[in-house]
Amino acid sequence: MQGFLKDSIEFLPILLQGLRLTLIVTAGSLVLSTALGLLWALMRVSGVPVLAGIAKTFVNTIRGIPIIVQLFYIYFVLPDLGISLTAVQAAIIGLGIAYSAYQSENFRAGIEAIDRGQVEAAQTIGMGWGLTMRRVILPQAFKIVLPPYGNIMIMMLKDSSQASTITVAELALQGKLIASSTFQNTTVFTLVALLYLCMSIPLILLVGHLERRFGRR
Amino acid sequence: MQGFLKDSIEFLPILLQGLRLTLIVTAGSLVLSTALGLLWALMRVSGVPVLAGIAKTFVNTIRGIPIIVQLFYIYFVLPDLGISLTAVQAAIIGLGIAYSAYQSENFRAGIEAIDRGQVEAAQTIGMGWGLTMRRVILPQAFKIVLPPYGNIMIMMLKDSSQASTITVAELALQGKLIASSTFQNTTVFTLVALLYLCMSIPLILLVGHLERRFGRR
Amino acid sequence: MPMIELDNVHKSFGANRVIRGITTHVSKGEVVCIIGPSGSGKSTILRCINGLEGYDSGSIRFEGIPVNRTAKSITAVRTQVSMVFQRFNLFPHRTALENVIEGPVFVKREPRADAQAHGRLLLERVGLADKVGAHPHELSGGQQQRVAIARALAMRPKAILFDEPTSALDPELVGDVLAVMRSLADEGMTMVVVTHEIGFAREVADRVLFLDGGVIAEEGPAAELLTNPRNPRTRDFLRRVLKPL
Amino acid sequence: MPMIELDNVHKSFGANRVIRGITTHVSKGEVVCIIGPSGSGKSTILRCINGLEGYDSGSIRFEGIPVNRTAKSITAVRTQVSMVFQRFNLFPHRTALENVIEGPVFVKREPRADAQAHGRLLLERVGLADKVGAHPHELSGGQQQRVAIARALAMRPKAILFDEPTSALDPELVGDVLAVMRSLADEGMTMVVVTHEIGFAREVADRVLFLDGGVIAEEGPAAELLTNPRNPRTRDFLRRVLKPL
Amino acid sequence: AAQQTLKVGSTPTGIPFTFLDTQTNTIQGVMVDLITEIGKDAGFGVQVEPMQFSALIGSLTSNRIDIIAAAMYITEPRKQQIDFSAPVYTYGDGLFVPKSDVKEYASLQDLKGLTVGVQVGTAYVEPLQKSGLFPEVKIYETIPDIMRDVNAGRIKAGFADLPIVAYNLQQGRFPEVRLVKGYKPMVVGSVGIGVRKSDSELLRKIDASLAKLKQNGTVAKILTKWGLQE
Ligand SMILES: Nc1ncnc2c1ncn2[C@@H]1O[C@H](COP(=O)(O)OP(=O)(O)OP(=O)(O)O)[C@@H](O)[C@H]1O
Ligand SMILES: Nc1ncnc2c1ncn2[C@@H]1O[C@H](COP(=O)(O)OP(=O)(O)OP(=O)(O)O)[C@@H](O)[C@H]1O
Ligand SMILES: [Mg+2]
Ligand SMILES: [Mg+2]
Repeated sequence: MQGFLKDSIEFLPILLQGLRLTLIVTAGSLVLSTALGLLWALMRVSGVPVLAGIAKTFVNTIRGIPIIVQLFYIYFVLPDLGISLTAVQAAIIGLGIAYSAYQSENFRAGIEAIDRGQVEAAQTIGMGWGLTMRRVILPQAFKIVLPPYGNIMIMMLKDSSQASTITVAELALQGKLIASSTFQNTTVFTLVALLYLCMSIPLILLVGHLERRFGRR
Repeated sequence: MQGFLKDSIEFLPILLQGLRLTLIVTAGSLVLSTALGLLWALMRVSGVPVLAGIAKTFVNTIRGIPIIVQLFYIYFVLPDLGISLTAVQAAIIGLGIAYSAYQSENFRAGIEAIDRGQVEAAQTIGMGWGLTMRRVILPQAFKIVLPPYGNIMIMMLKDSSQASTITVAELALQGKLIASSTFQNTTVFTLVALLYLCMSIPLILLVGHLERRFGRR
Repeated sequence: MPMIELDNVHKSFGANRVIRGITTHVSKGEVVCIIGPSGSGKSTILRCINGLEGYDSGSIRFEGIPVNRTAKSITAVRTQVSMVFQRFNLFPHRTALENVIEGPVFVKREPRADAQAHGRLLLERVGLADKVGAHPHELSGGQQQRVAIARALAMRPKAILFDEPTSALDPELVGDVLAVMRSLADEGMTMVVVTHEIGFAREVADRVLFLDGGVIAEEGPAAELLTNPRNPRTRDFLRRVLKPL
Repeated sequence: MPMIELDNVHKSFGANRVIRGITTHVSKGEVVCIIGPSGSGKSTILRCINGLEGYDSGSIRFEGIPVNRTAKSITAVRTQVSMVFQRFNLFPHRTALENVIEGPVFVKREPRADAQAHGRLLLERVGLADKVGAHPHELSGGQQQRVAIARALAMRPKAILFDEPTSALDPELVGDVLAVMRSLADEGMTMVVVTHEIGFAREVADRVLFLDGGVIAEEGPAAELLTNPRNPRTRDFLRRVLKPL
Repeated sequence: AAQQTLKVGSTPTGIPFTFLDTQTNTIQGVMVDLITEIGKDAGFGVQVEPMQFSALIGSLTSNRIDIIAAAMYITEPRKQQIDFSAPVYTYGDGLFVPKSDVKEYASLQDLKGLTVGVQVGTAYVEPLQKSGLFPEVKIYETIPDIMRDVNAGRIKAGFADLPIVAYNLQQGRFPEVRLVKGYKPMVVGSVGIGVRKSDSELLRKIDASLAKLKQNGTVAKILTKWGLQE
């Protein structure tokens, strides 16, 4: 225990460096996946078969490939095509695209959960598709979508650790670096687990709050 | 392209070996996570505050810790306490426990989606809690729970790749081995991605089918 | 001894005092209709009687047994006092017959064959002999409600509580359900019926309670209360319901 | 020229032929009630008129413009023909006033202040001057339906379609909504009303259509059709609805 | 003119080659000292970036780093992707077993039938798998993981870079594990400094400096500092 504390004090500053990048990658890919996910979801419910088909194919392909493989492509294979991104950029884009599939399914479920009568009421006052979405459907879907959105955030936070495979020195990679240098695997992994838990807990509480607030009716 | 094909023919048999373990780990942890998830969910809706509290704390803790860290604990730290598991056992238990949190949330949502009137109808014909669950709630929740269950299966399939970190020689590890000895990273990762996609596609189709079948009313 | 006794029952939801002292009793074979405006506590008092809700003070007894939803005895009460809901609440994953035999087979542990024979008889009696194998979504609202009544009867109850059994029905389907209820009344079933069908209350009920704000504002023989209400609130309510325009 | 013209309209859902040739017309200022059993196509025909559903053959015209739900002209039709639904369909995330001004501000692009002034007037007119800032879940069913009527009126429509506007209401709340509808009729609004309130139809409607199996089985002046139906099916239907027991 | 700074990719495979000094939070070790000295001599500054071993070559060929300075063997397949400097240091695999196992293994044959472990990405994986002597060759991410499992008895023996194992056991970590002294390595290789194939100018400079540093004893000094002999 003594040793654990001593080691922790030594390791924590290094891990905290990684934590900064973990947060950056998570936040960045959260924004990107939300925007893209919304786009796919709107394409899916647009009623235009071509758009719906494209979105569906994209989402399904993305869902079937492990994130680690997607990151690898974006970071190591895209430069062959002349697109060279920094590791953090690639991580944000890779995780963002990967998670846009989950976001899209979440948004679509939220949109489809809104009573048909709402669309009809909007139509009878002359609203078109865009106006109906913007003024009637999305504001209501928002509340339905929020609790699962919180869960996606927790998952992203943890999956940002996969960015370590493309050299982003985030929490997990820093942990591995320390572990292989000091051989103190147990201490390091315990610290890493605790740090992830500390970041998750506010999110979990937030989700719980959102569920109580919006989930039930 | 020629080279890609030649390499593929060389690499595929090795990768297919890994695929066997990927399927074993996925199937095993699917069974375990389903059983545990159902247990947590039933504890959550039992109406007994102590049980609900235990289940909630457990689920939230599990959700906050990356799978990779949980696997590390179960495989490398538990032996210190005298519990030594094989790598495949540890992978199944680790993934099973980690995913039981998601399963539990899914089951709980399904149970809570059933109209209160169903519980009341069951009560008025004298059914107790257990009988109501078994005969009335769970059979109906089943249909609601199926489509997200399919999604969890897809996620587990992909996350089984994390078992590579505790020496399970599944698809992703075989891929790493070939890549680090031949340096044909692009070829190897493309093959790995395709294999995961091939395993996912039947699942994705199944989910689509289930959604059409049960999702709407 | 009356079959159902309520003595000064009170019940609040949070700060909302929904039942504020209700005392009445229902004798064996009696048909009591409860009328009153929305939110007056009609459903709540019915739900208290078979323990779907707890109550805060006072007492409710069924054949002398106190109704206490947390006691073991509640199962005995519930198997003897059935309930029919406004929204039917049939089990959607089971056929009409399966809905009907669910209680006898799994709660009362009757042999399945006996329960089925009895169930068929009951479905026939509510006019649905040809719908034995239909699932609820294949039935009209009126048919669903008649299955629900058969399900209640299958428990061989001593009393049945009805909570607005025809309010969710298309107007032209109301008659079939009311006809079944009338025939039950004619055969001497003890019934407590929350309803807005004033015509039914007038013809079938022995006694009518007018609930308002959680208390019995007026109570009396059906013919008398519905034709010559003494309480001005009863009068106003009846006027609104009978002549909406 | 009649305001709304239907000429031999047909409509199927898959193999289910729901509307099988309906021809009728509604003149300016006329109040037409549609009655008929469940599933006879009453809602469907109403929904075809303002393009919520397409139809398979025949023609529907509003002031001479063909109603075609895929054409651009549908917006013009919809802003002139409002609809009131059985389940109100208010926007739950907006207050009563916001519900009312949503169309004028965002579709007709009226200045917000004007729309608000008009909206307040309309809410006052349906008896809800004090509920301007209330959200739908804070209102009773009857109040919600009156907001829905105000929302329809805010579009300054030339006609309003009502689909069973009182069927989802508690019986004692029906009167308020019917009173508002009657006042609209008195002021000369063109209205098509699907309803089971035979009393309302008798007093307010100029003409009644009895729909059965997707065709107009009988049609005539309200007093005549409702008192002395010639078609036996009309007679049977009216008997069931008026005397359920 | 401002001195040019080159990005050096390294991976903390372990003390003494390259590792993260948790006290100073910097990458240290033989390869770091060496590339720094070479830079001083050849006239460029170095900025060391840590990454996983498997990401090194990809990062070099995609221009994200300019030099690999890690415990990376010069091998044929690698030489098809990148160029290496002259060998810096030569070593092979070490064999370690539980302290309770006092047998003196000399070659793979002596281990026949045992379950063994090896680190992913190392050159030792293939010969072990190909030998056909072992019922299972378990693949680990890190050396300490292998040592843990030797300790726990899940595997009977582990293979890893000899200098790293030696250094760590010498430091008193994993007291229940011992290095088998008499074991003869199955693979012996040399580590070198890696550069892009298109960067022959840089390679020339590095080789020239490396030769000079070997000559004047700097290389030997660095090796001794980290407990290695030439
Ligand atoms: N579970 C509950 N939680 C909180 N308040 C409730 C609950 N159930 C009923 N209430 C409130 O209790 C009051 C009486 O409700 P109740 O359902 O008994 O009225 P009712 O007479 O049956 O009305 P209705 O004719 O609309 O069915 C209402 O104000 C209602 O909002
Ligand atoms: N969207 C739809 N898809 C398939 N069938 C439909 C759809 N809408 C209505 N129908 C069918 O069309 C028929 C007529 O329906 P409609 O709603 O017009 O009847 P209605 O006269 O309004 O009945 P109610 O009094 O029950 O409202 C019914 O058989 C119904 O099942
Ligand atoms: Mg009620
Ligand atoms: Mg209808």
